[in-house]
Order: sequence, then C-alpha cells, then structure tokens
Amino acid sequence: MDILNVQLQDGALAAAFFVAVFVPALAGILLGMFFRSNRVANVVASLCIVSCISGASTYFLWNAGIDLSYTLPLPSAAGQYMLSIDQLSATMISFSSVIFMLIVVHVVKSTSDSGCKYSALLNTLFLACFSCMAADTALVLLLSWEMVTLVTFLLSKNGDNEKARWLFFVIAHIGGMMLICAFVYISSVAGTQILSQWRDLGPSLGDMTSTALVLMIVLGFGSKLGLIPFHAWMPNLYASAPIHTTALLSTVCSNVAILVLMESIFTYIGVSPSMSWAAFAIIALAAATALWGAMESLVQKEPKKILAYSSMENMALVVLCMALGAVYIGESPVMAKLVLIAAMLHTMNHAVFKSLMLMTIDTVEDCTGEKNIGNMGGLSKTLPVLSVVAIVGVLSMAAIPPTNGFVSEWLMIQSIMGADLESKAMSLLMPLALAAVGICGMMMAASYARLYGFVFLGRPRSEGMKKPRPMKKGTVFPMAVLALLCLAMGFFATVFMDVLTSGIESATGIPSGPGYRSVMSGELLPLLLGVTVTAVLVLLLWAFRKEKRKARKTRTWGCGEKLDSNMQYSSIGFSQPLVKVFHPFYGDTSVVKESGDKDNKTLVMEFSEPFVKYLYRPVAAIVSVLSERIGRIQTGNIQTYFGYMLATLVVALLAVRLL
Amino acid sequence: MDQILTSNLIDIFAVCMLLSSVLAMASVRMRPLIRLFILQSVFLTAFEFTVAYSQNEPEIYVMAAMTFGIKVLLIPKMLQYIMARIKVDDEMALSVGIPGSMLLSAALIIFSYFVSEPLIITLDTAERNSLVLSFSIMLIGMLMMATRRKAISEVVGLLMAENGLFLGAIALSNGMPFIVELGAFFDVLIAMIIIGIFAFRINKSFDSVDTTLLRRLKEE
Amino acid sequence: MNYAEVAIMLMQAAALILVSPLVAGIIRKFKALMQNRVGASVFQPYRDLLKLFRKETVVSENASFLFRAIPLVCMTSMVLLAAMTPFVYSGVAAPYADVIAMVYIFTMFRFAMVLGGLEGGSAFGGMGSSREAMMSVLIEPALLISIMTLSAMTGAGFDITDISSSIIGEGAAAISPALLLAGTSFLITMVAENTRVPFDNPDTHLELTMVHEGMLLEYSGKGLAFMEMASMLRLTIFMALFGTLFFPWGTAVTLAPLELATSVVTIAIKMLVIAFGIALLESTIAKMRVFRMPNMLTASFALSLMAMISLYVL
Amino acid sequence: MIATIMVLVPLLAGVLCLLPLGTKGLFRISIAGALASLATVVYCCISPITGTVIDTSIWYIDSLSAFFLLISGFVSFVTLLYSKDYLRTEWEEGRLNAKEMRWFYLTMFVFVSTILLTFAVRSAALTWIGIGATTLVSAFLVGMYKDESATEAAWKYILLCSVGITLALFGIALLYAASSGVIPGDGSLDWPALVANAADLNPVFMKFAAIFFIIGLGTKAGLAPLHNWLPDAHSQAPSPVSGMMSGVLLNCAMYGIMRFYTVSEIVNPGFASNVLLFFGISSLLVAAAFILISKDFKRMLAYSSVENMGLIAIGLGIGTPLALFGAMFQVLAHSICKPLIFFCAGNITQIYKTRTMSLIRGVTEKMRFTGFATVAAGLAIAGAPPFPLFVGELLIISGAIGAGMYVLAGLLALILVFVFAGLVLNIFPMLSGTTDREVSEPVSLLRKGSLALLIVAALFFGLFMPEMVRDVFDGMVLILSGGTI
Repeated sequence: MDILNVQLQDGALAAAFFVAVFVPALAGILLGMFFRSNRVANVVASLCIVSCISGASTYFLWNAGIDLSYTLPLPSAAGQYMLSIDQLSATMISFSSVIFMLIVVHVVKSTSDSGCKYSALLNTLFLACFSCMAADTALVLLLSWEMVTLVTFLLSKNGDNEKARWLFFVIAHIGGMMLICAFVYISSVAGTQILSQWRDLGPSLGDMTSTALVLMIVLGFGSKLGLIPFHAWMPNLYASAPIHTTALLSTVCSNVAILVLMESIFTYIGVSPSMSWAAFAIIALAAATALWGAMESLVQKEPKKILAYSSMENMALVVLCMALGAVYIGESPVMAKLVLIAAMLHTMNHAVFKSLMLMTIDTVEDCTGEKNIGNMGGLSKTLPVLSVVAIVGVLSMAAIPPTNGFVSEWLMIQSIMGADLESKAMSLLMPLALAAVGICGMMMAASYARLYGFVFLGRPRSEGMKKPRPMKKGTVFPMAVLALLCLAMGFFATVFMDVLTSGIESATGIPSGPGYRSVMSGELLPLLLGVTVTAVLVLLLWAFRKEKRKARKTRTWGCGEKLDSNMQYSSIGFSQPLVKVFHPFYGDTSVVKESGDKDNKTLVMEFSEPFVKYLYRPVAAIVSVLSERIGRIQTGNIQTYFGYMLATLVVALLAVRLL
Repeated sequence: MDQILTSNLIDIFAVCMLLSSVLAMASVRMRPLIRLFILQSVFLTAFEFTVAYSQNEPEIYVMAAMTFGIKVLLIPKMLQYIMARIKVDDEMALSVGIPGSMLLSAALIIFSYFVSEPLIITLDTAERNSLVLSFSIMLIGMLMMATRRKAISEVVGLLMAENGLFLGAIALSNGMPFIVELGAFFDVLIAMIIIGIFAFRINKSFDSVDTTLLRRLKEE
Repeated sequence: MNYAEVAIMLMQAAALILVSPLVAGIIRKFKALMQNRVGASVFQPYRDLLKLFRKETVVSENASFLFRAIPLVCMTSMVLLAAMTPFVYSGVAAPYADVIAMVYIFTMFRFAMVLGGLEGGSAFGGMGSSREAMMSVLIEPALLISIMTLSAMTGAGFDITDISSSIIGEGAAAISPALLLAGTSFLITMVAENTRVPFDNPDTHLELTMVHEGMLLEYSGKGLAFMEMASMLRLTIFMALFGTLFFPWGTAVTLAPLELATSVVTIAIKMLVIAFGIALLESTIAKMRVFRMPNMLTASFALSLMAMISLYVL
Repeated sequence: MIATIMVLVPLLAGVLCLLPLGTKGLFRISIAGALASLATVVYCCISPITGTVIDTSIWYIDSLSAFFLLISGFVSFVTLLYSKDYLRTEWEEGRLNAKEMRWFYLTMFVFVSTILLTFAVRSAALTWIGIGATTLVSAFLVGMYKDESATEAAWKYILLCSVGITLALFGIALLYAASSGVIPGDGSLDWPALVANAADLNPVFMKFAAIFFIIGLGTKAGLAPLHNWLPDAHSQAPSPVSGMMSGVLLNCAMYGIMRFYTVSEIVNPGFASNVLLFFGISSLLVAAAFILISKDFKRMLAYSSVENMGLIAIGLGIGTPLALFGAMFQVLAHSICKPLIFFCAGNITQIYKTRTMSLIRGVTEKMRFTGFATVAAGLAIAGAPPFPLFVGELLIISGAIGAGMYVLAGLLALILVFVFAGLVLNIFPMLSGTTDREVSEPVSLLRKGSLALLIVAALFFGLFMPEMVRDVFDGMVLILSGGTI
C-alpha cells in the first residue's frame, strides 16, 4: 500500500474517490431526467451500481490510510460543502453501499417498467445518503438529511397513496426541523460549522441545554426510525410504497440515521452523568416502541406491515442500546463500548435481513397477486427456491443461533447484563431492559414464525397461490447473496466486531483497550457455535440416512375428513391467544359482519391504532378548528377590511403612546 | 392683519374642517355628503391661504390654488358626473347608525388628542394645535370608509382623510417640499380617475354600487 | 479447551441422551403407581423409540423440504444442549459454557417445533403452534431472567461452570431470596416448557388439549422418533440444570474419581425427587384452561424479575 | 443618465405596443421590449452592485437598490417570455380580445418602468410616488378580465392600497417634519442624507413616522391584519400578472420599509424591529391557517406570499447581521420561486379551466413537463432542501437562535412545519392520480423555457452562493444596519 501513497499524492486519490462516487450518479440523474425509454432506465440503474461499488470501496481506501476529505470550492449561502470520512462512517458507508447495490440490482431485474424517473431518483437517494454519512459541516448534514426525506417521498409514489406519503413527509419534516434547530444551536455555540471540530461540546453547552439537545436529536432521528409518537406513518407507507423504496428506507436510511445519531450523541455533544435522566427517558421510549412494534406486528393483515413494525422494533432496540451506552459510559466505559458495538452490528444485520425479507415478500406479491396474508399459504411447494431464501431470512430475523440476528441479540443481552454499576437505581435498569429485550425477541420470533408459516407452509388458500407465476429470472441472485451474507455475518461476526470496535473507539473517545474479546465474558465465538451446530446437524443426517422403505405420500391427517383449504388455522387465529393475553394494550374489538344472506355471518377482529386515534386525530381536529376560526377574518366585505386597518392604526398609536 | 388674528383664523378654519367631516358622518344622503366635502376643501384652501399669508411662503399660495382647483372644482364635478351616469339612488346605506357613528367620531377625536400630545410639545410651527385636528379628520375619514356601504361614500371618506393629511402636513412643517405636494396632488387625481372607471365597471356588472354585494371573494 | 474436559462433556452428553427415555419411563411408572395401576415397564420408552426408528415415514402431500429438516434441527439443538449442561461434573468445556447461547438454543428448538406444526396445514398443527407461540412469549423471558439472576448473583458472568462452582463454594450462604425466587420461577418454567400437566397433558391425543402433541401429529417414523427423543432429552436437561445450578450441592467440581461417584449418586437422587414431584403434580391437578395459563406464566415471569431486582434492592 | 434610460426603455416599449400591428407583431415587440429592458437594467446595475454608487440628479442606486433592480428586471423578463404564449391561448379561447391584449402589454410595460423607478430614486417622496404609481397601474392588470370577481378584486385592491398610500404619505410628512430642521434645503427626504445624519433626527416624530410608514407600506407588502386585498388580487389577476405582482410588487413595498428601517434603527433602535416582528409573526400565523383551509390554488399561493413577507419582516425584526442576510436571501429566493409556482399554476388552471384544487387530478400523467415543473415548484415554495427557500428559512432560524430568541426560533419552526404540511397536502394530490378530461400540454417552447430558466436559477441559488454574490449580500447587510459602503 505504501507504494500507492508515494506516487499519488493523498489529496489526488481522495478527489479521485469522490469523483468515482459522485460523477456516475450525477450522470445517471441527468440521463434519467431527459429520457424515458426502458433501455435508458437500465443504463441509469447501472450507473447507480457503479457509484455504489465505489461507495463500497470506502472502507478499504480508509484502511489504506488515505485521508478521505474534500471541500467543494463553491460555498453555499449557509456555509461550506465539506465531506470527510472517519473509520466508523467508512464502515457504515461501504456496508450500506453494498446493500444499496443489491437492492438496485433487484430493481433492474424485477420491475420491467420502473422507468427512468425512478432510477434517477435512486441515484439521488444514494448521493444524499452518502453525503449525509460523510458530512463534515452542519449544512451538508442537514441538507442531505432533508434530501433523503424528499427523495424517499418522491420515490414512494405508487398509484394514489397520497395520504400515506403526505403523513411520512410531514412527520419526517418535523424531525428535520428539530434537527435544524439543534444543529444550528450547536454550531452557534461551537463557533464553527465543521463537524470534525466538534468534540465533547457538552460542558460548553451547559448541562440542561446539552440534555435538551440530545433529546431533540434523538426525537429528530426518531421520526424516521419510528419511535413511538412518530411511528404512525410506517405501516401505511410500507404497505403502499413500491418495495424498493421501502427496502431502501428501512435499511440504508436507518443506517444513516443511526450513524449520525451515534456521532452526534457520543462525539459532538459527549455524554455527561447529568444526562442520566434523559437516557432513562429514551430507554423507556425505546422499550415502549419495541414492545408496541412487536405487539402490532403480530396482528397485521399484510406481510409488508408486519415488516414495517419489525423495522420499528429493531430500530427501537438499537436506540435502547445506545441509551444504555450513554448510561454505562460513566462507570464502565468498556461495557459501554460493547453495547455500542452491539447496536451498530444489529443495525447492519437488520439492514441485511430486512432487505432480504422485503424482496421476498415483493416476489410473493408479484408472482401470486395476493396482498393479504389471510389468503396466502403453500408457496414452499410451488416456489421452493424462494422459500429456502426466505427461511434463512426468517431464521436470522428470529435470532436463531447460526445466523447474524442471533449474534447481535446475543451481544445485546451480554452487554445489558455485563455492566457493574454502583448506583442501585441505575442497575435496576438492567433487569427491566433485559425483560424488554426478552419479551420483544420472543414476540417477534412468534410473528416471524407466523409470517413464514402462513405464507410458505400449509395449503394454498387462494387461486393465486395454487398456480403462481414463475419468478422473473435473475431476481433470485440479489436475494441469494443477501441470504449468504446473513449466514456469513452469523459465522464470521468477529470480523465485523473488530472493525466496529476500532470505529467506535475513535468516534466515542473510549480508551482503545484490547479488542472486543476481552470485553465479552464468555469465549464462545459465533464461528465456533455456528460450526458446531452445522457439524452436529450433518452428523445426524449422515448417521440416519439409510431408509428402509421410500416415504409414502398421503393426505394430511384430518380424522378421516377430506381437509379443504380453509379448514387450516388462519393467520389471525394464530395470534388470537396472544391478543387475548395482551388484550388491554390492543384495544381490539371483534365485529360481527353480516354479508349478503342472513345466515352466514363472519367474525372480524378490528384493531384500532391508538396513537392515531388519541394523538393524531385530535391534533388534526384542533388545527382545522383553529384555521377555520382564523379563516373567518377574510369575510369578503371591504368594510371589514377598512375596519381592520383602522383598528391596527389605533392599536399601534396607542402602543407608541403608552410604551 | 397682525399675528393674533391670523393664528385665530387658522384655528377657526381647522376646526371648521373637523366640523364638516363630523357632519359628513351624520349625513344620510349622498348629495349633502359631497357638498360637505366641498365645504371642507374650501376651508382647507382658506387655511392654506392664511398660513401662506402669515408665513409669506410663495409655495403655499400655489398649493392653496391647486387645492381649490382640484378639490373644490374638479373632483366634486367628477363625482357628480359619476353619480348622474350611474343613476345611483341618493340613499346612503349605513352599516353603523348615525348615533353610533357620532359616538365613534367623538371617541376618535379624544383618542387623537391623547395620542398626538407628545408630538405637539416638540412642534414649533404656529399651526401646531391643528395637528390634532388633522389626526382626527384622518381617523374619521377612515371610519367613514369602514362604516358606509356605498362605493361613492367610501371614495369621499378617502378624500376627507386626504384633506386631513394635507392639513397635518402644513401643521407639521409648513407643507412638504413642493415636488412632494405636487406628486401627492397628481396621485390623488389619478386615483380618483381610476376609482371612477372601476365604479362604472362595478355598476355595469352589479347594476348597483352597494359594496355589500362584493362578497364573492372569501374563504368558503 | 483441555481435552479431558471435552471428553467428559461428550460422555455427559451421551449419558444424558441415554438416560432421558429412562427418566420419562420412571415418571410414567410413578404416575401409574399413584393411580394404583401397574403401568408399563420403566424401559418402555426405549422400546417405543426403537419401534419408531424401524417404522416407515408417512409424508403429507403439503409438506415442504422443511418436513425432513425439522426433526433433525430439534435433535441437533437438544444434543448440543446436552453437551453444554453440567450433569455429573459441573465444569463445561470453556467456549461452550455460555448461558445466553443455551437460552437461544432453546428458542431454536421451539421455533423449529412451531414451524413443524404449521407444516401439514391441518387445524391441530396450527392450534398447537399458536398456543406454543403464546406460551413461549411468556416462558422464554422468565427462563432468561432466572438464569441471568444466577449470573448476576454470583458475579460470574455468563460462564455456567463458574456459576455452579461459586454457588457450591458459598455453601449455605447462597440460600438467598434471589436463589429461591429464581428457583421457583425456573421450576414453573420447566413444567410449562416441557408441556407437563397444568399447562398441557402429554399423554392424551384429545385434539382440544394438545399443545406439544399437536405439533408432532404430522410426523411418523424416524422423524417422530427424533422429536420424541428431543422432548424427553429437554426434560432431562431441565432437571440436570435445576440439579446443578439451583441446588448444586453435591455436584463434582474437580475430576477426582471419589467426587464424581458421589455426584453421580446425588444427581440421581435429585432427578428421582423431581420426577416424583412431576408425577405427583400430574396425578393430582387437572389441566388448566388455555386462557388461565397466562396468569400462571406471568406469575413465573414476575417471580424471576423480582428475583433479579431483589439482588439490587436488598 | 443611464438610470433615466433604464426607466424610459420599458415606457418606450409600452408605447410601441400601441402601434396597430397584428398580434404577431405585438408579441415580437413585447419580447424585444423585455430583452431591451433586461439589458438596460443589467448594464445600469453592473457598477452599483460591485459597490460604486450611482448618485446623479434624482437617481440613487446603491447595492441594495441594484439588487432589487436586478431581481425585478430578471423576473419581468421571464414573465414577459411566459405571457406571450399564455395570452395567445387566452386570445384563442376568446377570453381576451386583441384590444385588451394590446392594453395588457401597455400596462405591463408601464408597470415595469414604475417598479424600476421606485427602486432607483433618491428621495423618500419619489419612492412613495413610485409605489403609488405601481398600485394604480397594476389595478388595471388585476382587473384585466372584465368579469365580476376580477372587478371586485381590483376595486378592493385600489381602495385598500390607496388608504395605505395615504397613511404612508402622512408618514413621509412626519419624516419631513423630523428632518426639515436638521437637513437644510430640499435634500431633507433623500435616503442617503437621512441615513447620514439620522442620529440627530427628532425621535418622537420618527416613532410616529415609523408607525404610519410601516402600516401604510405594510398594506402594500401584504403583512397580516392588512393583507386582505392580496389573496383576491392575486387569484383574480391573470397568472403572469400574479407571478409578477408577488415576485416584484411586494418587494417594492418591502424595499420602502427597509430604507425606512435603516433610518429608524439609528434614531430609536429596536422600535421599528419590534413593530416588524409583530407584523411578521401575525402574517406567519394567518398565512399558515389559510394555507391549510384554502380550496383555490392561486389563493393558497397568495397566502404563501403573505407567509414569505412575514418571514422577511421577522428577519428584519431580529436585526442581527445573520438575520438580515437571511431576510435578503429570502427576498431573492421568494422572488425566484413564487413566479415559478404561479406560472405552473397558470399552465394548470388555463388547461383545466378551474382553480379549485380538489377538481384537478392527474397533472403529471397528462402534462409531463408542467407536472415535473410543479413538483419542483411545490417543493421549492414548501421549503424543501435543494431549493433556496429552505436555506432562507435555515438562515432566519439561525439568526433567531444567534440573537438568543429561542422561543421565536421554536415558534418559527412549528409554524413552518404547518405551512409545509398544508402546501404539500394541497399540491401533490393534484399531480398524482388520473383524470378523464382530455387535457393536453401547452407546447410552446418559450413557456417551457421560462419555467426551466426559473428552475435552474432556483436550484443554483439553493445550492451555491459564489463569493462575488456573497460580497453583494454583505454590502447590503452593511447598508441595512446603517453603514454606507
């Protein structure tokens, strides 16, 4: 590597890298805007893949010791355009670029008529995410964060889903406004706009304000990650938006949000013991979000909505770990480092298995035309390849040992329990956090079992399921790669943990002690566990392989009855016991619907989304009543307008005279 | 005529102007309204004439002549021509009854005394106490626009407010620089012409000049 | 990772696998005696398993590729767990001593069973899986927290060997409220996890009551044998865990032959006592209604949570 | 001398329009006139923008007035480009006859010249006369369509603004009274002279002058409780006119307030800014409410102009250099984005023949380019990132935070979110969905060119601010805070 440094001056290589990232995407955008044919759409998408590949090489370039920073000569009205990449953002950038690339490959392969506009917007989204992660001035961070929201809004156009898109855009903008106020305040106190110069501004900001700022930043990013008050947009948008937008939104955009959230809390503001009550508040909020997400995902009728609530739950767990990190950093920094590693690793794992599952569900809907999980089922016989890929995704989501989901959940529990804190109140936190993670983990496992069981197993419940269209050739490739990635990250998790450890050490300033290994109490390495599980499985398979007679195929046992398709258990039936257990939270009502002739009635369980009912609707009602009342001042009669002018003049003169 | 007489005359003319605008508020018909406006403009000209004489400022003479020419002769002629063409009925629709507008005018006069009190202390021109009167004439003019429903009465309200303004300008600093006065006059004149044109249009499309009919543009 | 310990670990795994059908037989024998009937011989489970191994596998037409994999996955997870549980000798080879991994392997077993239930597409399998999912949401956290209480109590991190050896080391002082609460919660979880009487009747095939049996309904031949063996093994592992973690006195801490002998005797007595307890429970209490179960399970979850909180509060 | 040419060229073009040429000749003259006036404005403003002030007889052009002149020149040029095809369609569909079109171009060119006059003159009185003249001329433009609602809108526009102008005149009388003792001769109302020896003007007079001046010109600038004429005038006027009015006419009144603000801040600091803050916040509140409930497309855009003027008033009200920079950038951003959205609205309402938003659906499907332009324009006025209004709002909020007014910054952020939600809620449903009307895209290249030109300008200023432009803004902030270059 040193030959490289000698010949090419550092700056030139960095500039070459940034050109490799930005130029193909920009070319793609221009092409996409002016042409409309499908061929051009593929060209634009491949340009996007080129910039994703150069994005993926970020970590290796960083490792080679090249200082990746660049300042655009042309400044903007509100500051400079500066990019610089440190180790943690390099890891996240290259990882997210790989995920982005796989999703774009799926776009090219699956949708035939996606059109140039869509691919052009994909390029813009990649650039926005890249510059958000690599931002070095508050302006670039805020601008690219809002651009990510804007492009996701434009990308989510699918038929007439205006309401869902609007709700997403407004909530994300509320979050954006919070971030603007927070970062503008910090840059006014820090005196400089350059983010890399912001180091532990907590003391200079003062205790109260730094806590308030941390809360604002968490809620600002929370609007995109789906923390409790802001999660109302997720299920509708996930269900109605095109699948690749949802995949990008839940994976790449969440990676961006988590990375910048981590850097803002731990690097820019720095955590001080005075922030403990704020950390408690965030832990409570994250735990509530995780529990709510887990509970809601059990009763959803559309697979995409199940995945929406699962994203919400996973991201809530990550925010929970970060808040725990903030609590631990005071007493046991080593354990705080492990919690943060667990959080970042879980974000990366979540990106992998969520995009895999979203692609699978999209292929299911594409091939069978069915949207409701109630009439799905039996796909494993008709689409075996898809169900193999799906089972890997489901296993890693449900945190079953050999896969990557297990590794990050295992790390999380270790770090939650590991810290030895003096103050009793704080250590009370650990059992509660453990209980939350435990319950959410198991509920999500039940929900994923329901998802897989009622989509792939059992008998087909509708015509579309019996004879699905064959999968488009080539769409399996990105899914297979993601499945392998799930398993690889399960087996070789230590590689990723090493990279993340040094990244977090540099970002959070925790003294760089020995690697993560000393931090983890047990020596059980994920690799060892994975290998043992597979070894025992293969051993058993081999030991009992010889079959005396060929297996006989018969009908499923139905006590002699000939079972037809709707004598199976239904998906809502599966979660009905759990709904009965958690009834007070669900607020579910069972409604008897008469359809057509008198005698056949159907019992339908309806779930009210309490946040929408008790929070969003009253706010909307108040706003419309208020604006109705203000609306009355425009009466249309010119006399009243003169009256307003006279009144204003009189009031103003009075004010001058008295003040 | 020595100093005391001129200052008394100035105050008398200013008070008469206020009186005429209060009477205008009390009038019920359109024709007397215009006659009162002419009366007020005459008093304004006389006021300017005496000020010009006492301060022997040549410019104010020209201003007096122009006020007389435009405000006493030309604009009333125009208003009557419009009234004749539109054949508007003489009834003046009041949205606030006579007693109500009287009370409001009195309140406005007291209010302008209270408000302009700091101004008067610092003023040094002879006609400073007519500043209060100019304030009240302006406010009453605006009150008329706010409470009368007929388009013509609104225009007259505006003109009376402008008379108050010119009175104020002279009271403040013996009149503004000449080109400003000139500009103001022309501005008033053109405004009247354009308002007249649009009054014709309103009458043609609504076949009445009652502005309450102009109610279509509002937030449903 | 010294090889003596690995050898001991494999021997213990083999011992556990061989002993588990015997334990099941003994429980059935106790129940028979309590209901004053003679009952099948203690070794009857062995004969059943051998018979199943020889029988022909019948596969439903809706079954997918998972049908063959699930029995194997269940058996693998239980064999792995058998290796990781201290049975006679409390030391488990270093890398495999992780407690949290054990809990997650339990989840792996249960996840496979639930998917297996949904496989055939029959109402019984669906009902079994749905009830199993409901129960697992409440059992799993209780199990996790009770074991975590031990690791927090002894401060030994997540290494199972350290936990049992430090409790043995503390002797009588270890009997603290935390240990008692965690122990009771663990017992309730054991009975619930292995679907014994108050939660589900293992001996009957009456459709409405089956939770565990419902999921096995579709399997036959070698698959059914694996799953039956895995369930029996699970019960024995739970007993071994209780014996060596919550009531560890008597388990061998070093590899001295005398200690190993005494620990064999003590673990045998402990398992007999637990077996008798289960048999007593099954013949005296009737099966609980399905929707009364959550109260019992939340009680166990609350117990384990209080156990851990008591550690910090007292 | 060059300034007089600048003002006279549009007048000349207006007169030329009266020649009895056919409509083709009329259009050709209008484009030529637009080019000529743009060229003269640019030529005249080159030197003052870089700092050397033009200080001849009645003209006084420093970087602040040059900035406004350039904006008005550019916007009127684009408007004239756009209105060529707009009028041709109106003429073909019989809503305007040839005579009215000729009359339209005459009043438009006179309108442009009065605006240029207002920015370029030295004395406050002449600025007042210029503003009065723009009102009278634009009244005809508002009342162009002879139907009832256009007449009503023009009637209200004239009357309310004449009252405003009268109050402003009294403000000038008070200003003159305050400055006549201090500054001898007839230069006593010149802005530079006023700023030079503002210190010893009489503070009591200046307070009253501020009240009358800000209320008078506030009516013209559309600041709340006095804004009632604005939605009617902008919704009834033809779209090029409403684009021109909200893009440039409101700037005239704001320019008058800014000049007065500079003088008043020196005499009694903090008084005028508090008044402006009050008006700014009330405009934001009123505009946010109306945007949420309005059903008519152009009325909603008019209320968004009220909101932007409120923001500029708040920027002035805060008073710190950063806030002033934010206010001036907001002026530039608003003057580019507002005409853009009005022209898109013009295309849509002209083709769909309705202004009610709920009846308009499927714009991107039927009119591809206008759909794309409306997406860009909608995002621009809502304040979404790549466009300048986002940066303007960012600067004003940071100005508020920098000046320690955290409650104000919080309030601003909250109201801007509601405005954002209202605009997106109303505009984007129109673009998606399908419609069964047989609607076709206006094909004229000039119309598309003008829209594209505005989008490129908006994107450029949204993302970049070259050093040279930054110096212009710094010069203006210096002028506004009382210094002279």
